[in-house]
Amino acid sequence: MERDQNVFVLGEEVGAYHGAYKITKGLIDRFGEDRVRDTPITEAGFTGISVGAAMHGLRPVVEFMTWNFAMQAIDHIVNSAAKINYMSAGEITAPMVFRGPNGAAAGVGAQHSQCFAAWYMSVPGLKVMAPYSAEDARGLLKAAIRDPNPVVFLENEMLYGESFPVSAEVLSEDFVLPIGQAKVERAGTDVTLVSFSKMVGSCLKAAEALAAEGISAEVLNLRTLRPLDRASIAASVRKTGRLVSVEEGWPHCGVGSEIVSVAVEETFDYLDAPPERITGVDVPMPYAENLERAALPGVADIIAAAKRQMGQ
Amino acid sequence: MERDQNVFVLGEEVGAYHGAYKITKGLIDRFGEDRVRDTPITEAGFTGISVGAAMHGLRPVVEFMTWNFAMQAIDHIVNSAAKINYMSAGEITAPMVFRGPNGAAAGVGAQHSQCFAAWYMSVPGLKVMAPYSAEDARGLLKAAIRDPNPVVFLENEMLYGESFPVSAEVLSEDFVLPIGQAKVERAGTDVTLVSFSKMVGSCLKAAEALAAEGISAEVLNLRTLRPLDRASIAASVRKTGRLVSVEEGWPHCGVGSEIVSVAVEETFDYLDAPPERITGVDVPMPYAENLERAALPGVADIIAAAKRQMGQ
Amino acid sequence: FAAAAAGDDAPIEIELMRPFVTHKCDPPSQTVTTSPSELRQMYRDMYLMRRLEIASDVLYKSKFIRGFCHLYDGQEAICVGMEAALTYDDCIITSYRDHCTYLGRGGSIEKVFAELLGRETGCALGKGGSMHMYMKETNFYGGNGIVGAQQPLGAGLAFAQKYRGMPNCTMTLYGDGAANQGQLSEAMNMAALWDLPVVFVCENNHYGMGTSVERSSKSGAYYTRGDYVPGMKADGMDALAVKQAVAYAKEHCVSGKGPFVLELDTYRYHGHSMSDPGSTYRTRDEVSGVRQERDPVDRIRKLLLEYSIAEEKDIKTWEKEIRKQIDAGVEFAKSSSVPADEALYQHVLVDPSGIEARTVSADFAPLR
Amino acid sequence: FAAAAAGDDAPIEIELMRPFVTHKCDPPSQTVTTSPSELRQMYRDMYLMRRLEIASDVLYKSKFIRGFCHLYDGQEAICVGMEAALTYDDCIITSYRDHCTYLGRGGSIEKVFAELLGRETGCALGKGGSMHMYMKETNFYGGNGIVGAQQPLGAGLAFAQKYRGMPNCTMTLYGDGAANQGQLSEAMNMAALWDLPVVFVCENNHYGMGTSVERSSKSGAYYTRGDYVPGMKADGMDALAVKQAVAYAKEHCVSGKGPFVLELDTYRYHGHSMSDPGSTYRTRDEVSGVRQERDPVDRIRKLLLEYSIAEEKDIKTWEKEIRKQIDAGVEFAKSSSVPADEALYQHVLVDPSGIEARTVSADFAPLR
Ligand SMILES: Cc1ncc(C[n+]2csc(CCOP(=O)(O)OP(=O)(O)O)c2C)c(N)n1
Ligand SMILES: Cc1ncc(C[n+]2csc(CCOP(=O)(O)OP(=O)(O)O)c2C)c(N)n1
Ligand SMILES: [Mg+2]
Ligand SMILES: [Mg+2]
Repeated sequence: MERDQNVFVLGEEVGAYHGAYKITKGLIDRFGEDRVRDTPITEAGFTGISVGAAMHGLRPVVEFMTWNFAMQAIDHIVNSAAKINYMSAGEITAPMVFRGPNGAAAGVGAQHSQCFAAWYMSVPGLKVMAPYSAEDARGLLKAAIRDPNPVVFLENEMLYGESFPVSAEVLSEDFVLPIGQAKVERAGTDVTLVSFSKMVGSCLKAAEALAAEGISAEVLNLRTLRPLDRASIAASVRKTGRLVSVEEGWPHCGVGSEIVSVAVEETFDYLDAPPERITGVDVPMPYAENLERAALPGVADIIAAAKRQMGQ
Repeated sequence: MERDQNVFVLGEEVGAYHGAYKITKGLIDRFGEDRVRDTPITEAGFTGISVGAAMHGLRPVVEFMTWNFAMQAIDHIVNSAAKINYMSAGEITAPMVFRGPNGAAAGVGAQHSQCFAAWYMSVPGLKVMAPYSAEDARGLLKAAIRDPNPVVFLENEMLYGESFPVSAEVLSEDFVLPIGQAKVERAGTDVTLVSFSKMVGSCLKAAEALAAEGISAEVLNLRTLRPLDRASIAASVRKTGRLVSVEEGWPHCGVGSEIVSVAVEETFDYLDAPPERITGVDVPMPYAENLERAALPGVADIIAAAKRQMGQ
Repeated sequence: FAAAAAGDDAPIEIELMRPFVTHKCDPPSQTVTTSPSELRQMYRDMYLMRRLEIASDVLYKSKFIRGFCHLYDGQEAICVGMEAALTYDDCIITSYRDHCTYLGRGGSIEKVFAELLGRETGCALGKGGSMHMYMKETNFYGGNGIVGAQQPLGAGLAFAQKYRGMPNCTMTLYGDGAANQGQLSEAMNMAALWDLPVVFVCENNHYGMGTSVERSSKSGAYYTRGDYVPGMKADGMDALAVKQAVAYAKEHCVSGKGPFVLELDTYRYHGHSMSDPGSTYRTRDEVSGVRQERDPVDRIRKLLLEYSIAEEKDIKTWEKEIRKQIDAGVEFAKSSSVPADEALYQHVLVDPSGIEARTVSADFAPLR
Repeated sequence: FAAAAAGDDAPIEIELMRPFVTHKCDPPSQTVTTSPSELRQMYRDMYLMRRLEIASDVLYKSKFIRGFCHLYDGQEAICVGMEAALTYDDCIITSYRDHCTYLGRGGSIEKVFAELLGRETGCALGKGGSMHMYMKETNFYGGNGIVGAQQPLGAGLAFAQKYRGMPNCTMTLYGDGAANQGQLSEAMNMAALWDLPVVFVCENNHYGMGTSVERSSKSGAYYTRGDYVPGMKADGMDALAVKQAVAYAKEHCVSGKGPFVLELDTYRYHGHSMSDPGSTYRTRDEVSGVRQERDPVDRIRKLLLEYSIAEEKDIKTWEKEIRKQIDAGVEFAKSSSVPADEALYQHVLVDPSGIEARTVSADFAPLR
């Protein structure tokens, strides 16, 4: 925002309230009301307004209090923002970021727990990112804001509370991550665990536990879901011969089905076992804690899948 | 509608205009304005109203002029209709049908050509159907209207103009198709072609051509996308050892990626070649006829994929 | 105040303190007819609601309740006044701030607490949580976590009532923040075109989360926001005013005149939800001022005393009773079991026989 | 009519035939100042637009144009009158009925026809089609196939103008059908809260597809539908009335008073789109009545003659010229090439270097 006067932040409670999850804390004091704009609870309207502002050349960063509420505005994300460059043959563009927490939080029930990664990942004209660590969040968000395309930026409420070690490089002003490149969070040789956002953490834990049992798991953090880094997935699976994709979202036509399909397309002859997908259970999210836990993949599920891959 | 007083039709131009594509022709004369209700162009509003009516026990059949416009209403389809039974633990239900043409039509450009099959197929609480033939349309729509769940019914504008031979059985008053069962439209032994809606026709044409070259393709018409008939897919692939899925929608996290994943999960050891997916090209839909044609899978693409499967 | 209290349960006429303000219609009378038994019941109901929310606050802070939890204390007069003018054939649908609305529709405190604690004895068997309470039998349709969604849903309930020829209406409750949602104007237009018997009830508690009316709405005169739809503003801190207003609105709808907009001026004591202390965007004085001058429970209490319907000590007795009920409800919830594992696969579909759901892996579990 | 025509290009004062009707504001003067050159230009522009749409009709029927094609004949006074009051620093955004709006913003007929025919010389290189014409240079943002979408988009353009401190405004055009879209009221509220310089221009042509205003809108007084936003209704069949109204609305916005609602009463001669004969939901008499009494091209023609600005034969000469241009435009389009195959992969992303798109199979093609 310091760098580009055209960047402004807009959404519900982003200003005076400093963000429902305090992500925009302090911004309004630094940049003023014109650049940190509170909106009424009218997602379709403010998303449309933001896309219009982007068409004129501003760079809006639109916050959805959660991505669930963006369903009211999805028409503008897809039909107004993602397609405009194509259908105008480059005449009009929409450089902007849509961001907010995505997927399951704790105890918020069916309407507040949906993962939208697969839907947005399917739409040409968008870029889609999902940070896991603080490094990701910083490096990818900066890249997103600077990108000339509409970017869907899927955060995770549960990660807001977590802290990550960060290097001096990451904290430096110039730090920014490349879009479209996955990161090997942990190298391994026996099985590839592919995931994004919060589930990367679960994969790392699973890898840790697997290592104790002599199984060397490689953990790939996708970081960008669109364009998808097929090469990194393929490279890892070629090495390990085994794949487990892990996500919190629903199974059908999910990110995992794409990952599995990619593996089949790119590395069929290298596969030592049928690639597996670990996903959220195919039900709406229940409230009760025990059911909620059962509805989401846990570290144990990942470990079990990895072992199945190893024929154990 | 004769059968159940609670069934009514609602949407834009469904009444006095007899439907934008004349699907509801004559209905208003037969059932009157109260049961064939024209709405203003307010998808979010009339979808919400319909879900409310269904919660009270009516059985609305909501027409979207095309499914593209349902993006303005998707929040109600997912958050109000699909999840209500679950989050109320069965206290409130929404027995209803959402229908209209889905996917690419001819020459209507980027905002009017999107296929939503994969998105809706991912949502628990919904059933999702996509008829191909007249038999499908009649048998599945009746099943959909009688089903106590919210049903997403994806038609195809290009098929409205086609005619299909129908048997007397299909025309009989009692004819209705089971939900969740795929149909083998053509039996074969070498390669399985799985698809839905309009692409079933292309697969049948491809199978015809392949037969001339000595390749026996089995054509599976999914009919229902959710719940997905995994058993039929698996049975066919076990027999042929080869799979090509065909759809018009975008590739990432598409119906095809699900089909491929299912095949990997169910029939890995039977696969003689990596299952393939043929999809719409990963771009918004262009207007120019030559580009539009290039953006969608053609019979030739299916034939080529089947031959690749056969190692040719 | 007019008219003195008679013995037994003879009707009492009470003059309302604040005038109704109307839009495209005449106001109802400022004099409300009530009775000692109604006032007693109103007091007990409101006190119960107040204690329910206070107990929820405690349960949340002691981590028995998770996630979102939106409390209704301060707004009780709306539920209670509304029910006094309706029957259970009339429908109600509201937002996530639904504990007390559920009680008003005949729900039990046990089921509320059990739901909040995610127990199988909850009103949604622990699967809905705070925002999702329903009761089909008494036409209570929730409980909705999506701001604005219940407005057209409510119009749809009214659509069904009219379709069936019922002499009833639907109350669809939404906040001052939700009042700006476009689907409200869409629903309003259709409701007016089709003469649907729906009352759009705007519970104006002056804040949508941390955003005050002035900052969210160019026009805070919500009762006029239906434009061509008649509307009225009433004191939402006075159960009798609410009763009068709702009776008037229902009569309007049921007589075939189409929808009505009813703005109820109220106040939320707690923060927006449990994660909001509710103190950064408003002053302590503002909150305590409302508590002192307009508290809805207090108002009925004063009437009870003034009309000698009850004495201090009667009221104390009731309150004690109610607090016991509350404690028992909490105990009930705490001692209830969490849902069985199979509940995960229940209620995904109506009539799910033969259908399976994918688990976290390629294993499948039968739906129930 | 007042004032006689002077020689050369001296200003002329013309008294408008229909009064402005206002909502929460005073009307502008009924007397419009114009000039012979302006009237001449208006006539030529409108005649060109009329012929363009007639030629499109022919091209559609002979299957040169595919898919949806929505014609603007009957409504030309709006484009022409609007442009007379704006500069290209003001923004315009409209619906799918956009051929003439594009022309008004300086677009060429060649590029329109080429776009309609899906040729690489089209204004969107053949990729957009009838509903998607744009011109960034003159701040024309399309062309939108989704009813209602351009209303908040237009407010967003105005947001940017204000953010940048420009002394300009945005006209966001939508139909009587689109006027019921909830996103309009959402956008209206934010525009009013933030004083955005946006004019919500409702082109009331009395039908949304086959649905008349009475059947789609409880209130057909669209100029009042902004409630707290001032509005005005003007004769959309009179380019001079439109000019006056738009100038007034622009002044309102640019002076910092926030948004404005402008309803323009107009009529569409053709069916909704080419697949609609346009005759089942309205009478032939209705259409021919408007053509005879209110035709916008005719009206300026009469002024030209009345004020002796042009004679019949001058007008005939212009018309012949314009028809030739149209023919040449059609020829140009027909003789243009269809887009190259690679165009399929162009414009998916801005700055696509190194990114590939999946083709129908697992082959990948570089984005361009
Ligand atoms: C579509 C949508 N957007 C945002 C939210 C987050 N949210 C929940 S409640 C709320 C404030 C609503 O305020 P109001 O309508 O005044 O009701 P109140 O909470 O005061 O009862 C917000 C922004 C949501 N649940 N749904
Ligand atoms: C959201 C949405 N719903 C439906 C349609 C289909 N549709 C296209 S134009 C139209 C009628 C619009 O009428 P109006 O706003 O009066 O504009 P006009 O065509 O008269 O210029 C409809 C229903 C659409 N394009 N988008
Ligand atoms: Mg509020
Ligand atoms: Mg119209």
